[in-house]
Amino acid sequence: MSSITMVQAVNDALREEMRGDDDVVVLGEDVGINGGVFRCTADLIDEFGEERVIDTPLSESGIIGAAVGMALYGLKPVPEIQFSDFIWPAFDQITSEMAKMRYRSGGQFTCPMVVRTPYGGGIRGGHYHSQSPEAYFTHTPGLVVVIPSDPYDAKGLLKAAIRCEDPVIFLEPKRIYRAPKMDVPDDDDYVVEIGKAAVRREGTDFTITAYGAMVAVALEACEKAAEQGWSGEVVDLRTLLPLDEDAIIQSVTKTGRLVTLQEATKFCGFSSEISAIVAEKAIDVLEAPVKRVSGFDVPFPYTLEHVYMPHADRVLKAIEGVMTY
Amino acid sequence: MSSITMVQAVNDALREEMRGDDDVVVLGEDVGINGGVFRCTADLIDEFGEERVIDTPLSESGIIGAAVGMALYGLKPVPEIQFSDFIWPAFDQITSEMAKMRYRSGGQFTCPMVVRTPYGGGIRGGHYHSQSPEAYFTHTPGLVVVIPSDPYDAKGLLKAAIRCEDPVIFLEPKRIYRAPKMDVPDDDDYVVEIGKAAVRREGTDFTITAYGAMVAVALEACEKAAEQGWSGEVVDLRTLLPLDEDAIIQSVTKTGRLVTLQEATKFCGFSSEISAIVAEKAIDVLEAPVKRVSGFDVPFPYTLEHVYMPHADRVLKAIEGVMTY
Amino acid sequence: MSSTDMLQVISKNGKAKRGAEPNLPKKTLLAMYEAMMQTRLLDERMINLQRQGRIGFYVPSTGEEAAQVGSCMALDDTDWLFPSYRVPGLFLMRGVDIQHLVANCFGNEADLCKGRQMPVHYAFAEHKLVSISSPIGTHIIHATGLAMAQKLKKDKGISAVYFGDGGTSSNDFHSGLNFAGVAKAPVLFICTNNQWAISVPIEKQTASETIAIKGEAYGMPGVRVDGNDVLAVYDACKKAADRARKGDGPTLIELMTYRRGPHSSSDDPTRYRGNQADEWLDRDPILRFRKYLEVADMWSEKQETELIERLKAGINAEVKKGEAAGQPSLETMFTDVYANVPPHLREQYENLVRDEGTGHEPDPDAAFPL
Amino acid sequence: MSSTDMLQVISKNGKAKRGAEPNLPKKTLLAMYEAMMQTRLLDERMINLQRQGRIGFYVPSTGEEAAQVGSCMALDDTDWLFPSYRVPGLFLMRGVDIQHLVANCFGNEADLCKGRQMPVHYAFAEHKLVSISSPIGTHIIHATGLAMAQKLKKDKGISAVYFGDGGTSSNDFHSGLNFAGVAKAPVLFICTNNQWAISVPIEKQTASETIAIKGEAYGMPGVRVDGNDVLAVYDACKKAADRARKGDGPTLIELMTYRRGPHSSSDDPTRYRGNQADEWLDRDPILRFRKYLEVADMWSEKQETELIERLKAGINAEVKKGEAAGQPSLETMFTDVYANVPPHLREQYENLVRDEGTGHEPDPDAAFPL
Ligand SMILES: Cc1ncc(C[n+]2csc(CCOP(=O)(O)OP(=O)(O)O)c2C)c(N)n1
Ligand SMILES: Cc1ncc(C[n+]2csc(CCOP(=O)(O)OP(=O)(O)O)c2C)c(N)n1
Ligand SMILES: [Mg+2]
Ligand SMILES: [Mg+2]
Repeated sequence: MSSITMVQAVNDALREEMRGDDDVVVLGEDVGINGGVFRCTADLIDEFGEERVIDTPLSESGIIGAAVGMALYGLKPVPEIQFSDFIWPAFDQITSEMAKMRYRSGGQFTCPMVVRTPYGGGIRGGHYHSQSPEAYFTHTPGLVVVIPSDPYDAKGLLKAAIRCEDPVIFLEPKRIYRAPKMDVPDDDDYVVEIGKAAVRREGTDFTITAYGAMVAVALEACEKAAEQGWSGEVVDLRTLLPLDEDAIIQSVTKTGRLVTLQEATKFCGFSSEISAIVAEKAIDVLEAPVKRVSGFDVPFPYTLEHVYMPHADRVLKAIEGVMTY
Repeated sequence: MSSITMVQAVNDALREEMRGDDDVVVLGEDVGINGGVFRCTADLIDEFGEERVIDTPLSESGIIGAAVGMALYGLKPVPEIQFSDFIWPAFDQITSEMAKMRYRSGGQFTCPMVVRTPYGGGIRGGHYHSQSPEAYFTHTPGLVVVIPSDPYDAKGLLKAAIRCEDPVIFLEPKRIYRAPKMDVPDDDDYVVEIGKAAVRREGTDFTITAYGAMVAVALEACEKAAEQGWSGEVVDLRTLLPLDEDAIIQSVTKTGRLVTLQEATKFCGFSSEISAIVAEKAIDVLEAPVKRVSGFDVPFPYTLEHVYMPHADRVLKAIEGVMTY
Repeated sequence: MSSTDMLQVISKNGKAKRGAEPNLPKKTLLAMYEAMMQTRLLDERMINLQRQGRIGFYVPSTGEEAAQVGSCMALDDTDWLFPSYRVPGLFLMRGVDIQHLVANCFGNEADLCKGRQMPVHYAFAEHKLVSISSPIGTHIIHATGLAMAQKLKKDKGISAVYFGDGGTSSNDFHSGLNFAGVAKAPVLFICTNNQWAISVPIEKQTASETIAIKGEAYGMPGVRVDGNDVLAVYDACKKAADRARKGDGPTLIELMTYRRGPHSSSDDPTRYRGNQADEWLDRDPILRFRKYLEVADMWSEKQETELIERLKAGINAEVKKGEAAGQPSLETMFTDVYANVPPHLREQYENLVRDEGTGHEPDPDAAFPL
Repeated sequence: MSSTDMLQVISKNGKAKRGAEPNLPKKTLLAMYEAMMQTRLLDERMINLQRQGRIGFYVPSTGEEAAQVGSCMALDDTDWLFPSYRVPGLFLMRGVDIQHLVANCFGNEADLCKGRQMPVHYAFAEHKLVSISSPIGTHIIHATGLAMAQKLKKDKGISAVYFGDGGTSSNDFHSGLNFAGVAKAPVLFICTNNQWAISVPIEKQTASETIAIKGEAYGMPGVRVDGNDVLAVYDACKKAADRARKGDGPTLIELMTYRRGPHSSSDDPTRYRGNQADEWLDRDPILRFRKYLEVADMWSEKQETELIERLKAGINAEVKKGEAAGQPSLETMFTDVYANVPPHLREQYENLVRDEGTGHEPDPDAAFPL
């Protein structure tokens, strides 16, 4: 165990998996000697060389497309997209190729790989260094979509993702890259299972679903709600696709009230799917409307970032809404 | 009035708008002398010449990107993407550039344009000639997303889209391109307002939301349901973004039961947003769970297309589900 | 040889140009001829089936047989190929049984791709023939990535990727060649320049003097070859393959030919190019090669007749079998999305089977327009 | 002149090469010098502000002033420019008031972009300086599209787009040049080859011999210019602009220079290139041009001192004003998404104001890492 940041957790996971498996390679812009603009791949090049830690030309479709080719061969590539806002040139490769290779070839060809990319706001990055793109990926069959909310999970989930047989989109909430720190196992075999949500706080009156940097916001809002005597349960989804539906339904069945929380813009966001599942499968347990707290339906702003991003007080308003309904 | 197919309606709309406004130009793959692989741009080149009906190189990001540049200048480009399945190379241009130009420049620059593209299944096109991509666009602030369900609307909505000040994604349900025919006004000023849903069938027991080729399926299902004495209302959404929420809530308030219908894969699909809106704003009127009928969460199959695509019997099962709850 | 000259071996009269002839044994030459003929006959039969409504779609490669066979012969069986939809000859050359191609076109239960893709979107892992997809150009960068992996693993194999003139405009032509140039990856970029991308002629596709010259933009040699001359194609590809295998990096190869037929069974080329294709009839690659073999006394009218009969009989037998097979099971719709079927897909499958039945029958009028 | 030679006008000692000198009046030359100096000083001041935490982010262009000023001087005010984030000189040359640039960097209520984008993402419609976005390369094809529109409308203007060596790997470099070549669009593709894309050196960006040579892949001329020589830059761009205006189509222009500073205020170049940048100190474009002006008796030490003082004073005054301004109103978050605010955005705005207040204050520790 050592107390580390999420950046360090990612770095450790990569190093351990690269040590354990010669087929694991890292590629992307500035991942080599620069160690990634967030330092997630720091020093890997020293240990594994330029052949396994590859600085690529500036082309995201090239990065993902080359990784697909490597994965077809049998390598296990872990491409980094510098900011998830820049992943769109690669969207064709992701949705048309990576996600469908196994299916369309009748299982003859596969391309398991892990696309790592920092996402989300909170660093004053404006439009193009802040967006939360998860819903674009979760609508794409064939992808696994994973989002850790702390260093412990970041390491365990990334290691599991690298060992996964399916292509994984691994979204790293950059706002919590450098703080807080947390004790994380050093054990080579330590992984966190993909596909399982985690209850981060148990409660009886309402449920909040969250993921990534929003888990901490949900917990903070629950503290505030507790002052008013309301007991909140926080479900950290961790894997968005395939989703741990049971965990959500179980919690909502217990509490009868649901607030969903995401940073992304609201309309057709991931949280809408949660509403839809609950409205389809557990509507009878609901004692109040399902409230969504999210970013607004506008491009991510620079100066007003602090207004745009959901914070505990906004979540608390929604909790009040479902509790006093 | 003349009785025409949707292809002809699109063609007429383009011709009329090009006649009325010299700034309207059409560009894309095979749109020139070939008249588009579905014939939507047939003969336009004869009337407007190669300068306004432009056969481009095979690059979707080039098509949309060039159109953005033209729109910045003041032209009104109407790019065609041959199949919506091939729009992904342009997704960066659409989501990072076209959708955000007005916002990021403080309203100084705009790029109103209409991206026309056939979508959906029903022509035995397999994976890459059948998908329904609407949810990827409706999650993107700055875009207007329009889907007609018949020749009448196709013409009126396309003309409105070309006159719209915002960038429009205009998805044409190719399954109903060539049938049925319908009387459509010849009047130059005929437009259908963007942002308004239409009730295609009035009913009192349940509501179905649908759009595109699924409207006909919804109507067929209602006929079958009527045999069992259930009266269905069909809301054709027509514009998905901005959505006519009022029309949905009004109908559900009346009927108390909701089935949503879409061709696209289910998870995080557009229908999920409808569930979410209803679960947030009208939960008290619901007398049954919200049932979603949709494509399955798999890549679009070739041979089993007829199983994959929602059909009236599958919708009827869902109607039974909400009616007998 | 600059990238604007054009490499030729067999001259019009069937004689080889002095010194240009590659050193190939008779057996190999005849095998190449057979593969070209088989490609032609398979295409004809499948188009025929499509016209009769027995398969849904087809893409003929008529006139482009030398490009397919000459290039593939220059490669080893352990090399990885990334085919386009217009190179059935590669599959035949690599020994894929015709029954598999036929099954794919019928999309039936015997199809190794489980009827999931449209006809001609083949995949044969056993033969290192990577799954074809419809989006143009995406596989070019896959070939580069795979070649980077080969290099990393000190594999002696190389990669080759096939695409058309239209494909050179795609994003991943750019990334594919650029990455390969930088990485010195062992990959051949084989562009079949048949001068059309559906209705768009090459002049509207690019203003560059040739396709081959585009190699310079990526620091790699480009060669331009008469794509209807199977020996020239073989020769150019063999040299490029040797170069790649030696560690000297990628090559862009432009095979000049002409798309004689429609783009696909859905296309009507008279709409946009009149009878232009007729000019290419007497430059037919099979005719040309036959003349060469005859001049060299390796081929006769009798052999020709026998070959055609044998090949046709083989194709017909497989078509019969293919047509008899059933459609893939419902289950196949839900498998292979992931390595294991996740809960939500299991649920969807179970609902489908339990509540919903298989639904209506296939619409006989549904037809793919492209 | 081939695309691998490099065009130069001012030699090391400040003299012009015989016959190479463009015919520019003294007034223009001095205006160019002033713009270069102003660019340098503005960059220095803004980096300084960033280091003090007074603005969030900045991208310096130190060492690249000749590339900006020389090219812009070759264009007409009615031409459209598509800038990158590293060309503040274009804005100064076009007469944008510094207050606007400063307001943008503070993201305040006076910013014409309403504080919505990060610093240096300027947009000035009045001056035909198109909105800058962060994604690399996307604007290259915009310039082509705009030039196609200019041509269609028989506008006498042309377009010019600025991007870096890294930008040549982007998808829309490929589409932008390809479309322009085919359409013979009046557009200049101006690549500032500063030899780095953050930490990636040019050898890892492309294996092509030069950037200029990439023009051939698109059927357009490529020229390679000493980008630290403002007169050479001017000359090459003027010729290309004349060519475009005459209807002869696009040109790719490679301006060879060096990114002397960090990629941005978030970058630490010592991590990946040690002191390499120091070698470029004495090739400074301002020094070089100053020497030229001095040799030609157009410039003195005294004028230099006065100029710097005047420019600094101007910049400082604007910074003071900029810092004093407030932040954009809440409403600005919801306007300009569409031409009119649609119902769901109105609702979100009203909820925000009514129920939720403005929320917590900006996090003082939040800092953009790139
Ligand atoms: C990304 C993408 N855009 C458009 C299409 C539609 N389409 C299919 S084939 C084709 C033309 C391809 O031409 P070329 O690359 O020259 O190959 P050829 O058909 O001539 O062999 C087009 C436009 C597609 N499949 N993928
Ligand atoms: C599509 C995309 N990918 C990655 C980035 C991150 N990024 C910002 S600048 C940059 C390097 C650009 O280098 P170059 O084009 O040479 O311009 P320079 O910064 O040297 O002026 C990178 C990788 C981005 N902005 N956009
Ligand atoms: Mg072609
Ligand atoms: Mg650079």
